Amino acid sequence: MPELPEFLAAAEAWLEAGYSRVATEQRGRFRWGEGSDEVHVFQEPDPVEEADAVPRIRAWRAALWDGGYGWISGPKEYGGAGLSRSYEAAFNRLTRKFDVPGDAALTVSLGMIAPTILRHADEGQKRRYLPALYRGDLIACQLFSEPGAGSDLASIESKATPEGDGWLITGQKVWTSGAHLADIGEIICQTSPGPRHHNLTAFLVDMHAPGVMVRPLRQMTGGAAFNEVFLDGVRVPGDARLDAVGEGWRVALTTLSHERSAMGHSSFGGAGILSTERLMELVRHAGNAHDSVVRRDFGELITQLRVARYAQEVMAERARAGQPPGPEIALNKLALSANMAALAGFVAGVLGPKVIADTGEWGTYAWTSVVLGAPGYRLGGGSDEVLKNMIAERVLGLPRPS
Amino acid sequence: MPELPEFLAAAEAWLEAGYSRVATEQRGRFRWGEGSDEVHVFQEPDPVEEADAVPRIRAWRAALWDGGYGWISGPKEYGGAGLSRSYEAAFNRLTRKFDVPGDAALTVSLGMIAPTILRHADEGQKRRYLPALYRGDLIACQLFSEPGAGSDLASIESKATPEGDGWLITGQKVWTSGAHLADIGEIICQTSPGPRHHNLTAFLVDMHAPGVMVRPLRQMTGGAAFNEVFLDGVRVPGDARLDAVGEGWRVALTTLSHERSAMGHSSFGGAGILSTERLMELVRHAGNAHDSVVRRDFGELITQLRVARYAQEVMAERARAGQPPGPEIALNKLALSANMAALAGFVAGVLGPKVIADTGEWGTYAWTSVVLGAPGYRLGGGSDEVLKNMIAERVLGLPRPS
Amino acid sequence: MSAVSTRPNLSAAAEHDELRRTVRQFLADMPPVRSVMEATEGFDRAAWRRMAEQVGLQALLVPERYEGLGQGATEANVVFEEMGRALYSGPYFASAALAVYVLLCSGDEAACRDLLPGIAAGTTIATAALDGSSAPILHGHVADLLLVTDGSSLFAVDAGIQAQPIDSLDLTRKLATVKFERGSARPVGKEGGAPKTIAAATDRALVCLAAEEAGGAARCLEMSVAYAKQREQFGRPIGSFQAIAHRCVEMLQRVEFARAAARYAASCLDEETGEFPIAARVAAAYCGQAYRWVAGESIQVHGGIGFTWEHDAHLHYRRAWADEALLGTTDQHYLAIADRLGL
Amino acid sequence: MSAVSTRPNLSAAAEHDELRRTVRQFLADMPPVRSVMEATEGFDRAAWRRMAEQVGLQALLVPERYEGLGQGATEANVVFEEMGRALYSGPYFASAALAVYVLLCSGDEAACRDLLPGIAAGTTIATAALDGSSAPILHGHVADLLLVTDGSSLFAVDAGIQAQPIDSLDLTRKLATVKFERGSARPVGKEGGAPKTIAAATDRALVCLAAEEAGGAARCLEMSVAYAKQREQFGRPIGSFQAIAHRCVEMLQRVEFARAAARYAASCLDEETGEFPIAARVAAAYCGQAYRWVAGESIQVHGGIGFTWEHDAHLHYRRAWADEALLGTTDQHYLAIADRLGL
Repeated sequence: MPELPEFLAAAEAWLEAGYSRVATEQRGRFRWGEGSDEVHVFQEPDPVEEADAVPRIRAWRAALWDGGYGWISGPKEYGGAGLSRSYEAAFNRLTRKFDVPGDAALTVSLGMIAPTILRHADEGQKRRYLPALYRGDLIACQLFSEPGAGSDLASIESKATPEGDGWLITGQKVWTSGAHLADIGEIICQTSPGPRHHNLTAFLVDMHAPGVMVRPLRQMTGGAAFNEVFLDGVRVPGDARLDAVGEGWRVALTTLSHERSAMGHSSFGGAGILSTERLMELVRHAGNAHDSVVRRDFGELITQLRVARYAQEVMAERARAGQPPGPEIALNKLALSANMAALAGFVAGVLGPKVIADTGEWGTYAWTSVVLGAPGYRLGGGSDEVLKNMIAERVLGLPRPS
Repeated sequence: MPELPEFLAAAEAWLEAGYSRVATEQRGRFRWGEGSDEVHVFQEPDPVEEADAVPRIRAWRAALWDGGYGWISGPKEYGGAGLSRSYEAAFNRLTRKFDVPGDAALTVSLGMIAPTILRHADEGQKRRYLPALYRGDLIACQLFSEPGAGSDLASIESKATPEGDGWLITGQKVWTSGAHLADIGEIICQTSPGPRHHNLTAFLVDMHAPGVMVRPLRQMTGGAAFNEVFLDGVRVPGDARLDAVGEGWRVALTTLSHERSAMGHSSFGGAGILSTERLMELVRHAGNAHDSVVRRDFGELITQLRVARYAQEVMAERARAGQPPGPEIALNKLALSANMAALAGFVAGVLGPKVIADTGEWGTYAWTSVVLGAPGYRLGGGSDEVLKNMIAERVLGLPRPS
Repeated sequence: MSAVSTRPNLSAAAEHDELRRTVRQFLADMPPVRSVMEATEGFDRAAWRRMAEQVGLQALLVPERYEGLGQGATEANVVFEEMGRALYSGPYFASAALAVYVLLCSGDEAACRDLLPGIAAGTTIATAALDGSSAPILHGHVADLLLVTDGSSLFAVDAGIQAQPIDSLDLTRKLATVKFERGSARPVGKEGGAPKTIAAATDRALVCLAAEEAGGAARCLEMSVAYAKQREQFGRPIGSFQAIAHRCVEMLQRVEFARAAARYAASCLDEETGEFPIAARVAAAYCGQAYRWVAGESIQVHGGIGFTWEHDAHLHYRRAWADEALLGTTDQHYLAIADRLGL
Repeated sequence: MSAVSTRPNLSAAAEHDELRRTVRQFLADMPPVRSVMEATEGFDRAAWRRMAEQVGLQALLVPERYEGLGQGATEANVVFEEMGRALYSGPYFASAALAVYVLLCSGDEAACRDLLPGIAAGTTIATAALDGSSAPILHGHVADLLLVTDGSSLFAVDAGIQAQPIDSLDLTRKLATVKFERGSARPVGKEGGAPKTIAAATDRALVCLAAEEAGGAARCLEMSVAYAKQREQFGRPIGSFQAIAHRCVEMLQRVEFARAAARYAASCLDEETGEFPIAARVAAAYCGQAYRWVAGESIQVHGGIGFTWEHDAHLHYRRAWADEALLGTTDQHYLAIADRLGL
């Protein structure tokens, strides 16, 4: 195993060879009035931009993989580099100095589905899917929610029935991110009329198979960050089944816990819409930096954002010390939805009339996306209520709330 | 029926004859630094003062009754004057101009137990108890809560067993206001092992009977506004039973709905601790009347207090127009506990160090009673949770929450 | 009742049931708001004319001597609750309340005589821009008459208005950037009288807005409770879970108190009680907050479906958040209450 | 680590388990707080001596060159969490944290050499009054050494102190009015140096207070969860009702985040990261609010029994509310954060 400094030196050289450096002063630094004033709350990519971006992302993943950086913390038998997570984190920090495509579009693929496969798939599936996912050859999505089964996975009605060596899947899924880009989908289906939680099975379905139809789902923000997916008698082979028949609920829990962790990660105030500098510039340009009510509210908001970050760093450190987070990780998700709501209230108060109509003034009306997106944060990745039930039972040991 | 002006003229003459007028400028008006700075949150009377006050209150009630003003809105057959509630309200407003004892110590007697008797008692009981209660000859208390049955009346364990013509009562009650002054108590007991809510019966028990022991219960404020009551084989006659055997739950609901209404009545900001003038003087004397954060918070607090008052007046008007309030009256109680908590936060913020130690400065440390009393408001008169269950089911028609 | 009394008479409620039924029915018969909100004008002209001709709502607050119905704030309270429930997207608030109150409060008899009859008849659509800035104006793109201020005096502009509707948060109440010829402006009220007129008119219009918000919140509660009874999760209606049931109760609390606050402030206005300046801002602050909170929680009760474009929940949510900046923010109301009480 | 880094090393947690166990056990063996809180001094002198002799806790933050243990804020974090859990009523925070930090931050080598060894040995009980007013002083009635300011310079007073304990909200941390002879005051640090010293010492002491609050909140949560599992209402444990269960989760959230905030700020202090001035006030504001909220909700979860004098819930509630005014209010912390970030 290389020492970290050597590893980083080699990585920097590799990046240097293929990508241009981002000028230091541009990096991360927010400048009022410069560039786009878009406020990204959900990934609602422009279809044209997206068509352009996906090949670039795939090429970047392929280069990473071929260079040995595609899955730094992954086991060697599946093409990983077999190094610790701290190497991976250090590499990721390093990449921010270079003009490379981000992995945001692969959050589901790499942050949720790949870890699920690593935990639940058989040897053959691991060898087949893990390198392909990390290399960007395959992009995956998650097919869980249904119109009749939001938080309650046990009421899933999509059915998989055995047919020949494989299965026939019919059903409707909803709130799927990136289904229109995905090559495979992790789907949970009913496979027996049996008792709740034991009647479900997970599959990896080919999203290009006949019978799969993907439709954008327009949410209240006006954009379409999600899809509806209709499956009409879709044939899947026997080796598409993930883990045993009847184990679908456990498989889904693995994916969901990674989802919460991925969502919780955005709960701190370091970058993007939660950047302290960006919020201060907003207050200054809105002309109320000297209003003590606004200053007090700003201090309160920053307190909430920072504490969420501190808590996450303390948890991450505990994980590095060998105490991986349990279900309490969902507290981060709860903090995120509360913080998004607090942010919405703060920016609306600061901007006043400027947030209700688009006068063309830079960096003002753009914040409506926070106001409109905040409710989605309380619903996505496990609603607040479902997470609280889970934490009450699994962290506090209270009787299952009902 | 006399016209209201005539009625009031006669009443004023009657009051004039027996009581001295309060100088107009003294009435209701709060003056910083004058008199006691006590902040009354619960009735925690000084035992010595109380011993003095009770006979005065009884004498006042007797004079009222004998003068024909003891129960203005009551039915004539039980000694009432048979006039409408608006006459009663007008008379009560009139009494504020005179130096007469208040009825605060009789809130339970007249506000809760008397209306319960009027609704559930038989003819004999009504004739026996109603005049006595309104004349102040009897003072009543309410014996519902038990250590093992707070919000859940159906788990009451005090037992009444038939013995001869009467009953034998054994059990322990708690959170009783004024039990040490009371002559009779409305008690709910288990009278059968039968199904929940149908196994309870109400009685009027003589508080001076052998086997009744009353002990003060010290609450977190340091005072003792409540009692514990121990009943050890207390014999009550057959005619002490209120309504039918097994109807105790319904009887209790009547009393509780009057309790909420009585508590809700204090939720608005007209007098006493919620007086706008008193709060403004507090802010001014604490030296932060020019702090815009405090001014904003003051405006928010006043908004909550006023809206509670407006809502109550609108409800009262609807009641006068023939739409008596249903279970939604409990919304007032919820507002009251929220407003007490908001008040605690506000005064603590305004006073800062002055609320945490008694430096002897007038009107500062006295406010700790609000800080310490606020939690009691959420618990007494039906906890927030129990009231919300009740409103969800009975006002919104939702399935019984569980 | 005298001006020093602080307790208004609230007894008129029952006789307004008929008015409420009429307005609710009229609004129910209109084209659904979704079918008109994406059109340029954002409302249905034909329905606006029917509203004037069949029900006369535009004339409600206009005194009889200016060819109106001479009704009070109490009646307006009922109408605005219904407008809020229905998310009515036409210029009713701007023309029939805000502009009417500005003209009435200006005390300019001639201007009232010339301008109010057209507003009452619904043939003139009026609006007002009271902050003296070039900020977007409510329904400016359909306004025949603009009441504006230079910060000192008021002016009426009824010709040469160039307006452009712009993207706004509230999809059911459009805003527009407006330019007009200074030359065509007619002074309204006394020179230098704008601040006083605007303060008085704003308080009055806020009471209408508060009622509208209370009505909108009531509608959100209704939708939520109905959904909570019908939607099943984990094998039972979600409304049987305390988390949902208690939230619905908290929504009810705000709805009932918001309705009472707006109703009370309206009575204070009609009876000229001393409580009015406080009651107006209390209602504005409370109803605004209540609507915003209830609309947000309503999305949460509805779950994923509440977050979709197709569901009406977001139309209320948008309206509620946009209202915050229409005639002063909640914090400004709080500060005004402290000022007015003499703190 | 350099002063510009904002990310402290948080890895030391595991090795503190032993320290935590020791302190917890020591505090568990003390006389219960109820038995000492009504005495005039409000704490147990013998236990205070044992704390110094057996565990050396008073020496924790005192550098070794002043006969202390030279431990950092990270170790103090563990100790204060435990103090908070146990509602320790002695002058530990005042003497071993606040006064120690004031002396250290003053940079007055001679004063440190003269005064710190006694504090470290537990033979001197010190306290500090940093707002320059005549407000009551923490544990003033048992103080051998008083650090005071005239707003410009700092002084140490160790003779002629006349103190009178007074009624206070927090029954487990006494306050006293104090008078002393000006003549006996010894200047500490540079003339005019008080504001800087006080600001630095306050930030440091706030981190200890935050940990104490996090520990108190954790204890309230523990009691609440235990009660919610055991107490039955309506035929089942109350913890199975969502209203109670979800409230406990919200308490957990605050407890976990409060502990993390105090822990993080302590690491920033030990490693002198640039984040410290922010992290200190973030921890102070968050932990104070969290403790107040959790202590209040804990009473509610306990129902009637939680409102009695006999139950410990109110001792935490009193401590939490009293803390609010000890070294700046939450609003002051919020405003300081805005200032320090350069808004």
